[in-house]
Amino acid sequence: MTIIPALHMAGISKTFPGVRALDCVDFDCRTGEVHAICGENGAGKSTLMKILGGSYRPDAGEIRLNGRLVHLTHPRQAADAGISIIHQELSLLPYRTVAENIFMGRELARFGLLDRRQMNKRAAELLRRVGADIDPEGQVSTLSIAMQQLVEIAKALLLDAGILVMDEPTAALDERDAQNLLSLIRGLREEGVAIVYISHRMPEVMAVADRVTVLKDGQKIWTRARHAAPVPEIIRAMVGRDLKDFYPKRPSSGPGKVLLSVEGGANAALRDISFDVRAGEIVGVAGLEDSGKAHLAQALVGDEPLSAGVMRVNGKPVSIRSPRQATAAGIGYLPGDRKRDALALRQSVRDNALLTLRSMAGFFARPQRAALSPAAIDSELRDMDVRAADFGQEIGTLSGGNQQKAIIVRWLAQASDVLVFVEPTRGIDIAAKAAIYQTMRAFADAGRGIVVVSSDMPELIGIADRILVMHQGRIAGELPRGASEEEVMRLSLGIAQQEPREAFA
Amino acid sequence: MSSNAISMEPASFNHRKGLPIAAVLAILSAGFFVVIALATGESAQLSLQGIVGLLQRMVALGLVAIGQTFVILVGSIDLSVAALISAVAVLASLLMQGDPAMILPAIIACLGLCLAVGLVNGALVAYGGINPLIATLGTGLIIQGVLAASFADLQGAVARQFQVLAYGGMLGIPYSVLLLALLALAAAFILNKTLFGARIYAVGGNPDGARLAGIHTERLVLAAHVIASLFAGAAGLYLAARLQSGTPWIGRDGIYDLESIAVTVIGGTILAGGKGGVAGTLAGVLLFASLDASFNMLGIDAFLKQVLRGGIVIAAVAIHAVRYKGHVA
Amino acid sequence: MKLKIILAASVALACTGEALAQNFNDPAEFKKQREQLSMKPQGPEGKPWAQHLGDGMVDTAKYKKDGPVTLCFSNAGVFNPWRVVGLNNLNAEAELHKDRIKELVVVDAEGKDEKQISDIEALVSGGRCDALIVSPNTTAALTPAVEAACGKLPVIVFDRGVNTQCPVTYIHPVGGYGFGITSGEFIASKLAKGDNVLALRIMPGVDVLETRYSAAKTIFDEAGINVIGSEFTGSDRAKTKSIVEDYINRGEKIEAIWMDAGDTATAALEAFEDAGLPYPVISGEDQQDFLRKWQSEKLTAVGPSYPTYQWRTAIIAALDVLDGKQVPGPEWVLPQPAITEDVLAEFVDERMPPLHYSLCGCQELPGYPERWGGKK
Amino acid sequence: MTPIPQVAPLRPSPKLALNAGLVIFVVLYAAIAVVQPNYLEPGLFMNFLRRAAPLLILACGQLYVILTGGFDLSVGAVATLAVLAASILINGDPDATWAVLGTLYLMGIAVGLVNGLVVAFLKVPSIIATLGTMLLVNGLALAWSGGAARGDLPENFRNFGRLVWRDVWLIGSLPLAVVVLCGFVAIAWWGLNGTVYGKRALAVGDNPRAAELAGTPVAATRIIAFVVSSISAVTTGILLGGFSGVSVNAGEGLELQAIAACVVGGAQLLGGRGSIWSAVFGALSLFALFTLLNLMGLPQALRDSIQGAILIVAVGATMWRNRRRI
Repeated sequence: MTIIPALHMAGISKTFPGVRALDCVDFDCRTGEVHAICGENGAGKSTLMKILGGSYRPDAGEIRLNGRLVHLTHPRQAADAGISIIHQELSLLPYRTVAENIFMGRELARFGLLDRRQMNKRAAELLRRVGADIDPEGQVSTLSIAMQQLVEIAKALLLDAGILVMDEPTAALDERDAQNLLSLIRGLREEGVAIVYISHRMPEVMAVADRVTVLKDGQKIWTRARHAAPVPEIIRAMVGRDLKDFYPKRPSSGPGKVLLSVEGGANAALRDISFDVRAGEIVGVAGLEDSGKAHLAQALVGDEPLSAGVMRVNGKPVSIRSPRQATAAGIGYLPGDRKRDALALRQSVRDNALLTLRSMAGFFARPQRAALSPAAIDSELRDMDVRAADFGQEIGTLSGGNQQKAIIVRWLAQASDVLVFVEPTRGIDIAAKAAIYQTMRAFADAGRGIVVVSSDMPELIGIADRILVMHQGRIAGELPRGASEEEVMRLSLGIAQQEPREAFA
Repeated sequence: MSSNAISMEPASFNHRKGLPIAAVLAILSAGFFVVIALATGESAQLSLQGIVGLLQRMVALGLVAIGQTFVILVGSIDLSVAALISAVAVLASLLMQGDPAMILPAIIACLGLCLAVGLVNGALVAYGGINPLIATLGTGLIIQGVLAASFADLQGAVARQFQVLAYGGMLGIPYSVLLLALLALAAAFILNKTLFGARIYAVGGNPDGARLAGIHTERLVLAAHVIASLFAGAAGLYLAARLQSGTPWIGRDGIYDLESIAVTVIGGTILAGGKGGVAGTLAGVLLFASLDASFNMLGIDAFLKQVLRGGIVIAAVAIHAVRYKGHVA
Repeated sequence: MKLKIILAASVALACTGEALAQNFNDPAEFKKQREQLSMKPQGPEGKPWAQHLGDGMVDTAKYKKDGPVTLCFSNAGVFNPWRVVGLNNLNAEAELHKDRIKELVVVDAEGKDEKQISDIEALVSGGRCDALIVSPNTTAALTPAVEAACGKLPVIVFDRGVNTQCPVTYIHPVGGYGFGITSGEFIASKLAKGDNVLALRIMPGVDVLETRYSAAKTIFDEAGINVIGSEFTGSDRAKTKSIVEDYINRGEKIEAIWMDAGDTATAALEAFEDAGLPYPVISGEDQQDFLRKWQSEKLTAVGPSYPTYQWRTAIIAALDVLDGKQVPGPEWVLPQPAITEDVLAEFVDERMPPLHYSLCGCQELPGYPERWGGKK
Repeated sequence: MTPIPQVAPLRPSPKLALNAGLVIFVVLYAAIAVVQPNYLEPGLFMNFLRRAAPLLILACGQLYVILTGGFDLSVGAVATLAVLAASILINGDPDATWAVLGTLYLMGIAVGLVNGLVVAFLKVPSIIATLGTMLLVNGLALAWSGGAARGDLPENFRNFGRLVWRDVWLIGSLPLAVVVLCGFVAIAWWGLNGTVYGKRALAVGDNPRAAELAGTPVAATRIIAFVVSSISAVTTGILLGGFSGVSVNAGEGLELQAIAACVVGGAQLLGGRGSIWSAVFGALSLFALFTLLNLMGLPQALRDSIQGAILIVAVGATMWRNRRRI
């Protein structure tokens, strides 16, 4: 090979106590190339990137940048070497301005004095470049998660790096923002940036990657040009087998009685919400990031209660002012940000699965008895195929898919009638995704209902029996099963909406 | 003491028009003092001399609290300041023994001690990964114990010339008040205008994020602890000048550890770090000083005073904490 | 390893500290106070708070002020029962002179030197006060503030002193050596050579307490009595009892307990009760609970005092100064009686709370006994 | 997002943590026995337990708050309040004792409720909120008593700290305080392990937001923790008053000792990890340390220093052990 790649990682190995996270992995990325890395969680993608970012040191192997051998021991060194990383976890400062965040660690200064004017100016340029209409002097905590993600991307662009690593950059983005980002990536490629792109979303990988590398269990399976790597092949390499029936079959029978209904629901973020969920139904909720779809989920579970309107569960009007009341009414919640909103990371798998049962039990309920007993929950965890060496181990040590399954067990044990899922498979690998879809279907088939809020359009179309599309805090329309992505998108963008916009000014 | 979660407070709270906490608190505190002075007929307290007296009450706590603000901003905390104040005051009087020639060496030795304590605290917290409450409680106990064991009955006094710091002044304003103002301005300048300040906020606001952004977070935590210790040292030196000699208990008797944390939090700096500043802290100190002075004018007895102060601490923090949507523990 | 270093450093520091220790063993002062104890006081019979030892008087004509006056009092704090009783004495004494005193302003420094300095500055600059009474928290620390105040108005200092001659007078009982002499000599008289005494002290570093111990220690050494330990109780009953229990558990034989303050004396005695041992010879103070125990258990005991009636004297002195009368000075030394078995019954008053100081001289004052927490 | 570490770090299991606390205690007690062999007699061991009882009980209460992620700095003041209030209310009348005990617990519950409500609803961080109530309660206690002990405690109240049954089979003697201690620890254990409360508290301390969304009554869980802590403080006050009688500084400094005890025993500050045995063995270890230093006759002040060093070393060792396993 005559071309010296911008990035060349050779023979990288990393062992954690008991686990070989990376086993002699080779990886390279050329200038002007987008190189996608695919792999299940635990395959070693993040470890590889953390090594590249200077957060971990490899046990063996070497990293060359443009042929030059480097040793990266702190994120600072990686940045100085021209490596910029967009991390999948937000790393912003909530109480600081957008500009201060973009320049975090690389502040413009003369003799140690900040040059705020210049920083604001450059920040505005970068934000324009990622297609975000954000005031650089605004506080980050006022931004939505999607906007924060865009700030994160702008931050990475600041470095003008030769190598840009993007780890699930579209996880929090809706379709429109994700498309913007993909075109930005293409632009950067034209400018000669070497881009490492990590994603679970196959359509994106197909849309933007020049080459694809698949990792599995810490080893590289193969690297191929995109045209030589069709999606089924990639999935087979990642999972180690074919995945047929990715989305479960829908039942032939129609939906049953109404389990949950909302009439004229409204609060600060929502207007005029009316819909119902029937037994046996999976109702999808789509919309852009700022459409209020996440707020709808929070309203249903009492996290941000409705201030107007009527909610009925099994025909009975209920007042839901808190998640506890929602739980008591039979509504369960599986939040999108598991680490922040669902998991007690230092508690055991068992304790996490038992949390709701224990929370709803009488205070003097004996924790060793009946449904509250470890034996009972263990069998449910096994039924759900939660993989852990021991259910007494901390849940923080499990993969995302297994964590999500444990939380599903939490609500199954509580025997909730309606489950509200938000981004049910965000950050979850493909095999676990299929299992979670199966569980959702089985739950609905058992005569209960599901509301699923998701930004992943193929997922919604694949799993939902009908899709509510939200726009500006209202339900802009409802689509039956089998709707196309275009139809969803049109409603999301408000194109099909009849009401005048001023009504919700 | 920090969380990566970014709170999604409704925008209205953040873009609140109106005065920042610091200004509101300062105006309320000063207003309270004025009203009480007028109501009790002590209008002399509103003369230059009276107001200078009020400001002088702020000096010791103000100095400690500015340092405390730095550590709290990086998401740490320092419980050792009270013991360190005592140590510095004792060391200063021990070294000077009334000899003006020893002023400079004594100051240098004291600040050296503070530097060492700050480094130890910072190293335990930043590199040792020990919970800052425990680490600094521990170092505080160690210092206090060594002091009490060594200097039970201390003799020695600072030099007369050194006491100018506490008793001298120009244009009717004591040097100590000027010193506080100067150091407060310097601290505010550092936090708001410099690279270092921006990074303090970065480390406190999101330690993981700051590290990934290439910031050497440990060094900043260390630096913040050193700054806190140096400010505690300044307070100790001031007290030595004010009291002529240090006793091993002045820091503890003054409850400078808990009070400096209380005023910092009252001033709007959050314990998790990453938000707040020196102006709020000084406003908190002003609140305490004007309460002290006002309670004196009102002749409230010592025990009732304590009750009121407890209630006011809770209320003052609750006023701006109650809007917070997340959980606190 | 780290611990070792810290220990070593601490021990080293402790040793240097020892060398630097202030000398609380002043033979001249010891001798002076021993004489004062047996001196006949001058002044009205039966009113020790108005009496004085020695002859020095100061002229105060220049401070004379007619009409109702405002007295200001900067108090170090009320952080112990002695000061609580004292403050009640002071307030009650002021009430006796309602016609002369327009207002009594009391400012409490909560045991903080810094606050007391600011308090004094505020009182002086406030311009309301006709005379200033100061009970300093720390001698050296308060000196500059008192000096500054002297220039503006008459100042009276009591209890702990200041390092300046500027106050009109400094009121205090005989002193710490006297306390130690009374208690030390009593114990020495009851014990044989080689017997053990355990010294229980409040805290180190306070001059008025250190001198008590040094005087007693001098006497014990002379009498060949063995001081098996000197422990600090922090005025904490639980700690006191635990310390004594520890000594008993170690199998130490304790013939006597010497205390530099009596507020935890009954706790020390309880340790003997709980262990089923006979009571030791004990020196306490003039607190009611100790006196009652002494009476009911027929202890071999003595109650030296540091009388709280000096708080009364402060008001009396201030008014005398504003009247332009001569007052004892520059030091107004009050008699310092001790309670002995002969007079014990006079001082026991079942109505009073356990930590009431019997030598308060307050029995005739308005509001007795309720003002001092007693039952009617 | 994949927030999960890709590799399973092995944490020490709770059983191991239990053993660590126990081991420290056994080692320290063995050292005591070397210095002073008669501490091996059952009588002196019972006496040791009796004297450790107030701190142990306080640590058990503090543990509840620590598990939920907070601190309770007000306990020392509450203990002082209990002692002073008891002496004023009972005022030497033995018939009043039981009624007054009830009143004391009501006062304690009131303080706990205030702490809990302020933290849970006013969102004041507990370190500040309980600092406030510490000042407040201390001030109230002093104002009520006038700053000095008032009234007397009758024999039947003093028994809680002083009564010892002699000639008890096997253990020689049995102080009433040790019976109270065992009872309190048993109840505290039951609260955490015999009801669902313990797991709720751990979840709230670990991630209050997740607990809330899973239906946990977060505010109630926190409030109960503060109430338990205050109840433990009242119990401590009763034992202290019983042991040595009335004083205005009965509870001084106990709050930090109780927190330190929990930490030495392996409970994690800011919540989510710990068991009742952390409090029990932590407090026993700390008290054994105090006793040992006493027996060795070190200058009293240096004992503070050593306590500080031990705190740092204990927490540092835990950190180091956890980190090594990752």
